[in-house]
Amino acid sequence: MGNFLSLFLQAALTPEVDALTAFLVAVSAFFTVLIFAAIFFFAVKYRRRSERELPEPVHGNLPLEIAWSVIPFGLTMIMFVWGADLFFRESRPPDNATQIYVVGKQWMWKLQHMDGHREINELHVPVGKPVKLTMTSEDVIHSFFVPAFRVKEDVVPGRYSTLWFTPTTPGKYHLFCAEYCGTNHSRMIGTIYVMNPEEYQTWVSGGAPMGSLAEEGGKLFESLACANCHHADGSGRCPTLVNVFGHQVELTGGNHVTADEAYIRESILQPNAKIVSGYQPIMPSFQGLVTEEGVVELIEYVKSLSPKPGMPSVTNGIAAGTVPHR
Amino acid sequence: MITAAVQEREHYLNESYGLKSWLLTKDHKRIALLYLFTITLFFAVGGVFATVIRIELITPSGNFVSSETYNKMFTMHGIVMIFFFLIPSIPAVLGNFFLPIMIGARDLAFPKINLLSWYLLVAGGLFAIFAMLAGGVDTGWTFYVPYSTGYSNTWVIATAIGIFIAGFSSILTGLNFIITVHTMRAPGMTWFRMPLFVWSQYATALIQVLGTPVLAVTIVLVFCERFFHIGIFDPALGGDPVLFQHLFWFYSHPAVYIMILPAMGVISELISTFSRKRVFGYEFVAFSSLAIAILGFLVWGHHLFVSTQSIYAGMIFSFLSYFVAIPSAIKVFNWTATLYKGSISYETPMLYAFGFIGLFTIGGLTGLFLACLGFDVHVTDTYFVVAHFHYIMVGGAIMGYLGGLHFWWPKMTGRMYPEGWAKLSALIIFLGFNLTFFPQFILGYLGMPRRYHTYPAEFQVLHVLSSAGASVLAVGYLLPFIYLMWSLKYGQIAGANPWGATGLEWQTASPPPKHNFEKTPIVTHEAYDYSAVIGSEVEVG
Amino acid sequence: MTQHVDSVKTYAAVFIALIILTVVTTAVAFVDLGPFSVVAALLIACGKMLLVALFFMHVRHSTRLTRLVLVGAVLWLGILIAFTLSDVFSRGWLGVPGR
Amino acid sequence: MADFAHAESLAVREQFDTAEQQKDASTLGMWIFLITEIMFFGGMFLAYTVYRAEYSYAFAVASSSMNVYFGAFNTVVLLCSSFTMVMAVRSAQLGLRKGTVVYLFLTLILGLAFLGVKVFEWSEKFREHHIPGMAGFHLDGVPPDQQGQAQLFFSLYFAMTGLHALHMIVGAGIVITLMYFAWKGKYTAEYMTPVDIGGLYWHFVDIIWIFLFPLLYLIDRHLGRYIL
Ligand code: HEA
Ligand code: HEA
Ligand code: HEC
Ligand code: CUA
Ligand SMILES: [Cu+2]
Repeated sequence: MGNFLSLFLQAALTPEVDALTAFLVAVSAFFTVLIFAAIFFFAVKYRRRSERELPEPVHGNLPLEIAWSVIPFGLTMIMFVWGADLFFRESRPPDNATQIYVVGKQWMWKLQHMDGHREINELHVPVGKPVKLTMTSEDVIHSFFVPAFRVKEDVVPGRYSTLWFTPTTPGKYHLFCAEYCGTNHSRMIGTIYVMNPEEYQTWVSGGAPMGSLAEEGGKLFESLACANCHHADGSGRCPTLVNVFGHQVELTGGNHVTADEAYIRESILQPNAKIVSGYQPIMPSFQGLVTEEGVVELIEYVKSLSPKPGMPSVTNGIAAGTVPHR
Repeated sequence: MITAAVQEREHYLNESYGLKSWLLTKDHKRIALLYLFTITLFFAVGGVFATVIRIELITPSGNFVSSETYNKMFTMHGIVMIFFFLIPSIPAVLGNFFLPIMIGARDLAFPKINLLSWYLLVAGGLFAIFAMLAGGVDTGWTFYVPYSTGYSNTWVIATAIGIFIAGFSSILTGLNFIITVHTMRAPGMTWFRMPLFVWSQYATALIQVLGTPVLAVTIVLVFCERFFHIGIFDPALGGDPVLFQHLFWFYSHPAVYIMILPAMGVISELISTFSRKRVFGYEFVAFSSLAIAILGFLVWGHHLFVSTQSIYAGMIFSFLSYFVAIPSAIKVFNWTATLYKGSISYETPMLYAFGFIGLFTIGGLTGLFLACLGFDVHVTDTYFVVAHFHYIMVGGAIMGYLGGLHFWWPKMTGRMYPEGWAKLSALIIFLGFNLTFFPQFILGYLGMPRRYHTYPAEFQVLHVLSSAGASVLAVGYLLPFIYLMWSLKYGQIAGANPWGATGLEWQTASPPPKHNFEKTPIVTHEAYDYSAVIGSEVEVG
Repeated sequence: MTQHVDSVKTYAAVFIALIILTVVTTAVAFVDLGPFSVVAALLIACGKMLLVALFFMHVRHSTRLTRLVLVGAVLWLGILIAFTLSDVFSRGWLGVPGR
Repeated sequence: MADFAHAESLAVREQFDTAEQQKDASTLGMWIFLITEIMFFGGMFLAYTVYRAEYSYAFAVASSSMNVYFGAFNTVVLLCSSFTMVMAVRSAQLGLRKGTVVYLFLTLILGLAFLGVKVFEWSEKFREHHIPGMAGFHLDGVPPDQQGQAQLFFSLYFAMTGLHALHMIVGAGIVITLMYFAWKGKYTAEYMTPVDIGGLYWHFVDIIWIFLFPLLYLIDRHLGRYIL
């Protein structure tokens, strides 16, 4: 059981999940013992002593019925509130989290750091810093699961999903794919390396094979000819992309959206889904022309054009109430 | 086969002979036996798949079968066990046989449709078996898109058709039961005189009728997408894979209550009979069945907590999941209270009932863990979930089924089963079961994902324990199979009411005549009135 | 056996109402009512459904049980749609993609 | 055994005591069956609702491309068939053999007419390349990156109308059977449950269409003015 002990206290939320577990186990143990004991006790005490025995019929007892409905219900409500609160925190990455992009495909994990480091089935992160993963899949549904951190989220084609954790202890941790994805599902595994800051620095300076994500994105922006239309000064028929990310965008029809990762992604792959007010829907779709990793780089490039990235917000592939109107 | 003493009386088994008299029968009792035969076969098939799974998982490196094979094994294990064994099990065998008798009817309302349901199950099963022999299917029993529609190159369509057809079998059984309970009750058999088994069958039937069609249409849509290559859930076109999950679980969560409610009904009968007491809080137990059936439809999203479902929807579904736990709790407490000051005897069915309560409690309580959002994120899609549902379905539902089978065996066959062997195998099953599945809770919490062919070495100890338990469990299941067959020929002849039970089924001969009763019974008192039975002669054994 | 035999006149009146509603709904579809065009279309469809069910399917004369069955069916369809939409429409409220 | 042989009516099967009980059982049975049908179509209505909410533009264009005249015509045809069906039931209630047969026949013809129009409409879709999954799929007025969403509309259109048509075909089979037995004089004013529940089924299939028509052909059609 090599890693058994190293399963505990590995990320900021780990002890919280474990505390909740302890509560759940305690409640369950109480009721299990109660019921086992009652059955055992009654079965022995009231065993049949003669074939003709006929016990008094009892019809029921309303106060009892109420008691054993209301007390368990109260307990479950504690479970609910506790669990929901924790879930909310599990769902909301802190604003200062380091961004990392994850692309799942049969059967490997591709991870991209902001500075251009790319890893496959491995992730190196420094201890103590919150990490936010923005994830998507190139084919079927996968699920990013790090048991030691108690986190998991499905990775779904056609949309972004989010996962975050703050590792608290340096070490090596399992990364599993937890959603069945075909033949080598059980081999779609990897390792998370949580490193001391110095170690991490050494690893980082080990050299990024390519430029940072934003730089790579800039190159793509040229090679895909985005730059032909989108001029920095907003001249021509296209909006400028400077100061777009994190800001409100007015759409044709009067709706507003906040430009977050999902919105930029949609703008590239389905440019006509939401049209910027005052412009014509002439932007071609780059679906099939750019990989998911390429999209990520473009997003980072667009982000880099907005010096102070605001809070990301709203929408997700098949998104909420923001239905386009015209 | 049948000795002279029994042969003198005409009953449903000897009233006509020959294959045709069985394959074309409209007698619900004979149809029940056809089902019994069929689902036993499917259980064995599903058990063989489980055996392969457990052998494979003894070692971490996946060296017994290939990944493709392993994936097909758990998929077909899940599909066979759920759609072709557990869903039909109690309703179609015990319900079919006893529901009409228990309400004093001569048959179900639509005997031909009843026979048709059996043929549909067989036809669906043949499709599924064809798919397995032709190469199997590897999508998991949940058929998640886009894997099932676009990526798997196994026999998805044939299997889906099989499940579709079996679904209609289930719908028709449910429909038949609902109508029968509404229109065929004997004079005096008011709703609140019905045995609790009938109540639970009725509740089950509601789920079958309301839920199964949604599964059917989901399968049709998957079929269209895969066969005609049109997109419905395909993300490349803008389709929503999570929509598929909603549709699938809208059926499949209530379906877990299709599997457990009938077992709960059986347990009510057993607990009452073997403690000779009216079920404590009869009305509460009866209504809790309906409550489970209804509330069970409001919680399906608890299977989607990490699926990218909105967290707000997740919270609603988590909240409602706790509501459905309360009626289950009510049942458990009332059964326990029934024992109080009873006259308890320990025949095999009662041992199964004890086993059921214990294991269902553990399985159900771990369901509460899973419904707890912050906790589920960690254990979803791990062995914790596997352990949860085996505790309920194997520890709960199958125990209920076996308990009921033993309980009614004398009525169905006219023969007693050998009590000693039966007790022994009940004990083996209980022990083997816990050894198999308890370690899986721990495995899951440690992070062992489900549907894994290979796994990190540190999980091996617990997996070996589990496999060891499974072999004990297999022996436990094999024994009843053998001694029940044996009893057909050598078992002691059973009287009309060997347990001193109160249901109408015990007032007619064993085995019952073709039309169940010599005369339509007139019901004058409520269910579980033991003074009527015990006061007079009790025929034991 | 109690049988209600409705008059031909009733049936004819219902039939004519149905045809009129069909014409109305088709016509309304060409008018720009904004979001209300959906509402109008569905309301008219529900009206037509009620006419068919109440008169042609004799729900008017049917037992309480039958009506319960019907209401139940509509309710269950409502559950299916409403709960699923509760997910679809609240995706993104948190502002974290995929949550 | 003797007291099970109820000579009350020839048509009472052995599991029932009275004809009344048998009629109740059959009618309730049909209603329950119709519930399952509602839930069956419900799954598709759900998919439609979700996608329409999400992709309202592509869906508006796609439903504007439907031929509303065929749709409306077919609606009227089905309503007529419902009327003839209810008249058939009424005739049966009154024990009018000929009336029953004639009205059933009219119902059948109308049903077949509906199917005929449907087949024509589908073949039109083929000509227009509005077939989802087909290589040349293209819907005018929808930008290239939303063609997929338009395909979703047509996938649902074909799934829904296809399954509806399948129900019509089953319905036609039922009507033919009823016609045959009515012709043979099997139904009387006392015993006409099969006609009754056959009618329920037919009307139900009509109701499904009553919803399909606005959903697939009408909603957002006014947008067509801006689009086409
Ligand atoms: C017969 C089958 C059956 C039954 C009855 C249940 C019953 C319950 N199930 Fe289970 N479940 C499954 C079969 C079943 N389940 C299956 C097959 C899966 C996995 C599917 C897959 O992904 O392949 C699953 C998965 C599953 C999940 C999803 C896990 C995941 O994938 O992440 C959840 C989450 O909420 C859940 C919850 C529950 C709850 C709350 C109940 C409740 O109904 C339980 C109620 C019972 C009790 C609570 C015990 C009795 C009460 C007492 C002893 C009194 C004390 C009570 C209190 C303190 C309240 N189940
Ligand atoms: C009713 C439902 C049911 C039943 C009874 C069982 C029974 C068993 N199950 Fe199963 N199981 C599921 C439903 C069920 N299971 C489902 C739904 C899944 C999820 C599938 C998925 O992920 O898609 C699953 C998955 C599943 C897994 C997880 C696989 C994975 O995720 O990788 C495992 C692993 O241990 C397992 C084990 C077992 C075992 C050991 C039994 C044992 O109880 C079986 C014991 C029985 C036998 C060993 C048969 C013995 C009898 C004979 C052999 C008779 C011989 C016959 C004749 C002589 C005629 N099951
Ligand atoms: C043919 C010209 C053209 C090309 C090439 C083009 N775009 Fe655009 N883009 C537009 C127009 C016009 C708009 C505004 C209308 C709209 O929203 O579709 C736009 C909008 C956008 C937006 C949303 C801007 C906002 O203010 O909300 C983003 C982001 C974007 N484009 C990114 C890209 C990227 C990245 C590329 C290259 C991969 C690219 N575009 C290529 C024409 C183009
Ligand atoms: Cu990727 Cu499982
Ligand atoms: Cu569930």
